[in-house]
Amino acid sequence: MNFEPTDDRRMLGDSLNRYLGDRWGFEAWKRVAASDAGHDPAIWAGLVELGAVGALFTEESGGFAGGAFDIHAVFHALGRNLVVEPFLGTLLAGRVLAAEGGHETMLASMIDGSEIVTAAFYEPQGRYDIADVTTRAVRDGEGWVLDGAKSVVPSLGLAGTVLVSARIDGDATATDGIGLFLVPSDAAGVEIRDYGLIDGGRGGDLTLRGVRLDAGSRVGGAAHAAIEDAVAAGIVALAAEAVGAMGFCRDATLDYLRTRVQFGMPIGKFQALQHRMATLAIEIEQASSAAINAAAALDQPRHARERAISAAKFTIGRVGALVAEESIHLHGGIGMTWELPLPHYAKRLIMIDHMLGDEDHHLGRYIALGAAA
Amino acid sequence: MNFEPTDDRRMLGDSLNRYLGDRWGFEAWKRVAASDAGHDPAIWAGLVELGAVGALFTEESGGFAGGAFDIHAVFHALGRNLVVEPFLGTLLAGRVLAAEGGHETMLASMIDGSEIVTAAFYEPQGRYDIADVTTRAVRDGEGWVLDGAKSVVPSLGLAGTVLVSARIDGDATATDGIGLFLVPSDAAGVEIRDYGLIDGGRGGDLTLRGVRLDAGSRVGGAAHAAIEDAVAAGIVALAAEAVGAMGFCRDATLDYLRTRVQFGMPIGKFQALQHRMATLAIEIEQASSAAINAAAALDQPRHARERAISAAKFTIGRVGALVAEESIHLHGGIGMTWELPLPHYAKRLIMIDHMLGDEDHHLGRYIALGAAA
Amino acid sequence: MELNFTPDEEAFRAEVRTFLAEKLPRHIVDKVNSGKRLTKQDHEEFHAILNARGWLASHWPEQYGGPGWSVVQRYIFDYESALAGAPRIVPFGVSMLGPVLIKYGTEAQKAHYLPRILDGSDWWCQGYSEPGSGSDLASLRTSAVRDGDAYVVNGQKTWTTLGQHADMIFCLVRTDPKAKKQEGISFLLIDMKSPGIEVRPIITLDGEHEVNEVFFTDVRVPVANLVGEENKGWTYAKYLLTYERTNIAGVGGSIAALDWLRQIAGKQKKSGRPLTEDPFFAARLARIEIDLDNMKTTNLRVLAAAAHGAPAGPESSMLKVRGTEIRQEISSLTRRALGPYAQPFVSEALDAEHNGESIGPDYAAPVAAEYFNNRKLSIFGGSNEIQRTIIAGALGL
Amino acid sequence: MELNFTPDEEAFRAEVRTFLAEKLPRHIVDKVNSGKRLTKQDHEEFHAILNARGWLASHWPEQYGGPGWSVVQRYIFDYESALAGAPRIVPFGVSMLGPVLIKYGTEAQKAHYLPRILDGSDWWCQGYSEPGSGSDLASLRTSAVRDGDAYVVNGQKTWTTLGQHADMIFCLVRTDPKAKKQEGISFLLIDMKSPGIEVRPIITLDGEHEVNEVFFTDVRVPVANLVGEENKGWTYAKYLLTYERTNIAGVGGSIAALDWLRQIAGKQKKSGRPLTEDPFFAARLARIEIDLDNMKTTNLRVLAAAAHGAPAGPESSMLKVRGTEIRQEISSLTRRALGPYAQPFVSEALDAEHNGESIGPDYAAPVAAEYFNNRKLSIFGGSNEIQRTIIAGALGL
Repeated sequence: MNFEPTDDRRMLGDSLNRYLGDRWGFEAWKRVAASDAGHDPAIWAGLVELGAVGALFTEESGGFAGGAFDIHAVFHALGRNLVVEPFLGTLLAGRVLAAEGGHETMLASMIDGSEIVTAAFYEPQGRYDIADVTTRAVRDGEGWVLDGAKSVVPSLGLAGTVLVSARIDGDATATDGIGLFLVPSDAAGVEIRDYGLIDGGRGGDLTLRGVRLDAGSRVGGAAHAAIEDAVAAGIVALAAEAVGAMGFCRDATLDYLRTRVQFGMPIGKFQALQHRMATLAIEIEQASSAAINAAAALDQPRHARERAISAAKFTIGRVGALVAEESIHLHGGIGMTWELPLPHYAKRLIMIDHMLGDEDHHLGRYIALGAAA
Repeated sequence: MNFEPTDDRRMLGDSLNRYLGDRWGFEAWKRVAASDAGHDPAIWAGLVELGAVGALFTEESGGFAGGAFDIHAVFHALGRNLVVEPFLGTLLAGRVLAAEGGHETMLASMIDGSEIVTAAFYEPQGRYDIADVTTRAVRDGEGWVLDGAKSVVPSLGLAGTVLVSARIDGDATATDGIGLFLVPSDAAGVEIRDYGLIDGGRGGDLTLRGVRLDAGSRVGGAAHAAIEDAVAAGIVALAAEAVGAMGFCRDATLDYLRTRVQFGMPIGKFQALQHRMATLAIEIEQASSAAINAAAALDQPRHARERAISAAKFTIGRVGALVAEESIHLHGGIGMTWELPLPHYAKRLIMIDHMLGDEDHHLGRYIALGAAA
Repeated sequence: MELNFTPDEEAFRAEVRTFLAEKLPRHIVDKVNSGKRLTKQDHEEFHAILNARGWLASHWPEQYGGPGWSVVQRYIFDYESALAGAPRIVPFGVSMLGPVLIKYGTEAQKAHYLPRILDGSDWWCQGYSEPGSGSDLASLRTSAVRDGDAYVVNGQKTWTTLGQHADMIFCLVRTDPKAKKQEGISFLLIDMKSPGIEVRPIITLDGEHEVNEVFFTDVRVPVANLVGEENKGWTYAKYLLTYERTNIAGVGGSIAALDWLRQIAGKQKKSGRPLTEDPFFAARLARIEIDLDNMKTTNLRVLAAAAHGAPAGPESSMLKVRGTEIRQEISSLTRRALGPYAQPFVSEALDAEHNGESIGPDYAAPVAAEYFNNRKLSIFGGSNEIQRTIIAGALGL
Repeated sequence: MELNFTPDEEAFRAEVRTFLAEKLPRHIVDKVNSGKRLTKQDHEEFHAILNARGWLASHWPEQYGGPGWSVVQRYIFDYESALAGAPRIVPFGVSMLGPVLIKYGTEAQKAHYLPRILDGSDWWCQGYSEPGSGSDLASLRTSAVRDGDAYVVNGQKTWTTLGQHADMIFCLVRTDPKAKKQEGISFLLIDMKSPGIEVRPIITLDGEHEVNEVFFTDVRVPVANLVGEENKGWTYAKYLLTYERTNIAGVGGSIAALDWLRQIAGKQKKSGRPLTEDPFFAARLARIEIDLDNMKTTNLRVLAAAAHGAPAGPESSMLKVRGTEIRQEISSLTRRALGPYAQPFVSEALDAEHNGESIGPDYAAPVAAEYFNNRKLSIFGGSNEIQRTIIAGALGL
């Protein structure tokens, strides 16, 4: 039993944190968050150079690590530093491509940073359900024609290619009958609506109208399991990112409590605030454990994996909201201002709950998985 | 708009509180709670004398008040003074008898205290569902034969007669097909298992094996609505009782916080405890409002009434647990001891949640009623 | 016990409803109900409509232009206004300064300022908080030094809500730096056009400009603009903070917000069914609905006691704490209800003139921003910790 | 990162399981698993079994009879014992006094008392708390005055758990009434059969007799029974309170309690279906199960850091707070699960010899009483407020 990261992972995390500490920061965040691209090519290139993308994938897929705790290490650093680059979409799409095989060229371009690929698994009517797919893929000779809409796709505007789930067969919410397709963002019939997100990142809505794809665009076969696996990895990532952000919020709030003076003493001397802060610290440790449990379960058989994944996302959602709300509140008015990094971390924590299934979604899923055991 | 009780109700409440202050108290509670009867005939007689039973019923039923806020006033005093006498069963049974009419003699005996009647609406498999009735009533010439079991009937051992719900027709959980019957506790085939309750009161399990009743034993016709109405009145009563008990817990805890010295000052000067106590005070006001809302709704049409009733019982359950747990905790070790009244009030508050439907039961019911609106 | 309003009160309620239905401009209601930004003109238009009816200053004595309402009538008016989608009345002149001037102002101050509050000539803002004095208001440091017939003011105020629109600011300033902290404070009325005043926007976490910093550099303020006595300003400040709390629980606003939430949750789908049918979401919704119903009665109980002359206790603090908690929870559930579509944020979409197609459902645009903005509710107006301390004090702790 | 135990640790776990399966008496397991009362003999029997195997004093150095286990092995042993339905080892001699004597006792004290703890000759109890000193332990007032070769002790101790069975008590007493409050305290070992000692039961809210008051009237205690130096007792007391915290979170016990809850909830019916299928109850159960799973990992992280030599931080306070909260919540859910049958209470039904038919389901009898009894968890052992203050201190507040 050893909860210390391996030397490789520690070095990776350290180098990312050092690089981001030097080249990224709150001023950069404000600049990038306000920009139309919502992305800083130089930072992206720098992180790619340091292996932040390569670490997400195994050697046989063209990366150099790819374990759950590698993903954890990368996203923890991203969370701690409030990075808004297109890592999540890269992980979701790349994970599927790596698992299905045969996409070495695209993966290599993703890992060397020259190509951005994202994943569109969710639809407007489907909320957080990956099986609720009404986008249709219909055979067209050797190829396919896709029609439908995908909602809030991460980093959509940056992506040259989008991995899209579409229904080939079956009822609207059946787990069977879903296929995955690589859709070039400049294909005829593809409409991309790119927009800013309230946490400073970018997302987009994707509309597909009679988009013709060749036979090679289909990735793998029955896709539900592959999507579920990618989402599991995505949740390992978001959980680690959230824990990184929570650590920032805790430290920033402690700093404020130690230095802000009211009624003649630092407000951190007031017992009511001390006890709330103690509760927050306990909850953050619990969230950290949940993120570790999820990472440890990623290579387990499906049932154990998905239980731990849903438990972690539920925990991150619950604790994330608490940390966000308490850190703002304990800062008082200053915690409400754009000029402080803290509230932007808080927004990110809240928005992580709106990605890949929220607290209630995963609590229900955890229960359903338990009943099915 | 006027939240002051009427003069009559204030006088009733005052006289009950004064009487109980003089003749009842913690030493009496300990004596009665430890006794096999779980009942003090002298106190019961005294309360009857003061009109505590008569106030629960209208003049036409032989009482002198009978409004929801009369029930509220009586039970608030009972709660404040931790009275364990057979009021709830009396209210539940008497309310049905009064509504159905034709039971003036029995009601008169109940109101003058000479006869104790209780109500058996719940069954072991049925949890808190009044429609889950598997006790059978089968026609036998002009009369009936009853077979079945009833769970945790309040004050069963004291009652000469029990108002029992039994299924005449329909599926096990249908609202239709339920009848009500007056069962003498000494009838052949009636088995009564009388036991103490953890809060100091008494209850019992009732088993009916081929109990033959004459035609006159049936009360009214289709019984579900009558039972629901009686339970609604019972919840108005329990909510008021709970608010009375909460008031005691608040005052006792405040006294303790003001006088217990640790680290050189009264522990009520510690801000963390101050803020928890403030939260408790707010919640008690909310619970008090919920109890008032329930009373105000008792004469409303069914849908509005039942929504307010379930909202109140949910609130009382939620706040009751908080008040019980926090008052014990804020007292520290001494709050765990038999020799202090406080923990017995706390036990009563918790047990009120186990009567006539708990927090979850009523939250679900409130939602279902909303959806049906 | 009588929970219903009297026939007279019901008649009044009907009158208010009719008035709102007839006079409240549709374009303002639409903005309020869809979470769009209100302009200065919107506020001024609404104030003028109320003033024309004599209903703007609902708690002023009749001799100064108040309508002579009871606390219950004031509650009914606030409640019905919120339900009808009226904006909240900008409180600084009408609700805050007005009562202070009426009680402590000179005849000249009353004669000059009160009519100008009513007719909108002066938009007032509040100069209480400073960067170093939040919850500990009395530690303020902005100084006013007497120089002939003027005070010379130097210092900085912050969290000045809508100060960017203001003509006048009422300020707490330190006139005696040697006195104990509550005792050297005075209450000054300052023209925002005075030389030496600079207003700088504070952008909040949602990107909005609602609050400001106000800097004072050698600002000369006529001595005639002192309210009451020099060094007694703390008394007036406390009076202001506790005077008008009829609507502190914001029940009407929360009911309107809950209605909106219920509509949204009814339209959102989970597994093909309305989100309101999901047991977890339904439970969240029911819990807050029940808590709000309880608070509505708690609020009425406090009002009824006040109407019967009961002395003020810690009740307004209780209503403030629970009222803001409820409102924050409603905001939080509205955000949750949106699912993935809580993420997109296009600031321009909050302008009424914006014609762009909505991203996701048409009700989505303001929801997340409003959730974040409402985090202020537990901080401002006396933080909920300050309120809990007040409650504990009233409980004898 | 390696969350699994090493092969050696897994082998050890198997050894513990085999031992428990073979040696833990069925009649004791049945009592533990059904919430029945344990007698003094039950405790003594279990201690003797552990001692025979050399596993009783799991954290003592080998030279004094400890097994030489790592912190991880100790955790595994505690965890597996709880899952197997073993009683908790009565901690006063083995876990509390033992380490103090080993570190601070004289050779004579060690030679005399340590073997007697192991073989059960002495049942120890703890004399720390007094009626006036709960969380503020150092304010204790029981006095010990030197008189020749003895101390004369006068005063009162309280919350003395299982003191009714005890042969010996270790006490904190005040030997220098003039010193600052932590500085005049000494640590004495007192024979419970000494003249002048009176033990009075304290009955708890559930009607149980588990704790006691102990009165001292001119009790003569040989000077040889002083541990360490006079007036240095606070140092030893603190050592005792922080020494053995491997199992402070009680993960194994909570897992066993949760299993029991899950079984009960699976048997209870709501609308004809198992209660586990009710969405609200299922949500309560899932929330606590997830929180416990998280805490299990938090606990292991703390242990792993300790095993790697990390200095002790506020972690044991965190584990105490959350561990007791979780255990209390499990008790609360078990009570809720019973529905109406949480109400009946027949004290005799908790005796193993009781032959009466159960009231309601056969698992119902101890549930509500245990829920109420477990309210103590957040009070005793350093209240959760004391722990939060410690955590805040460690966070630099």
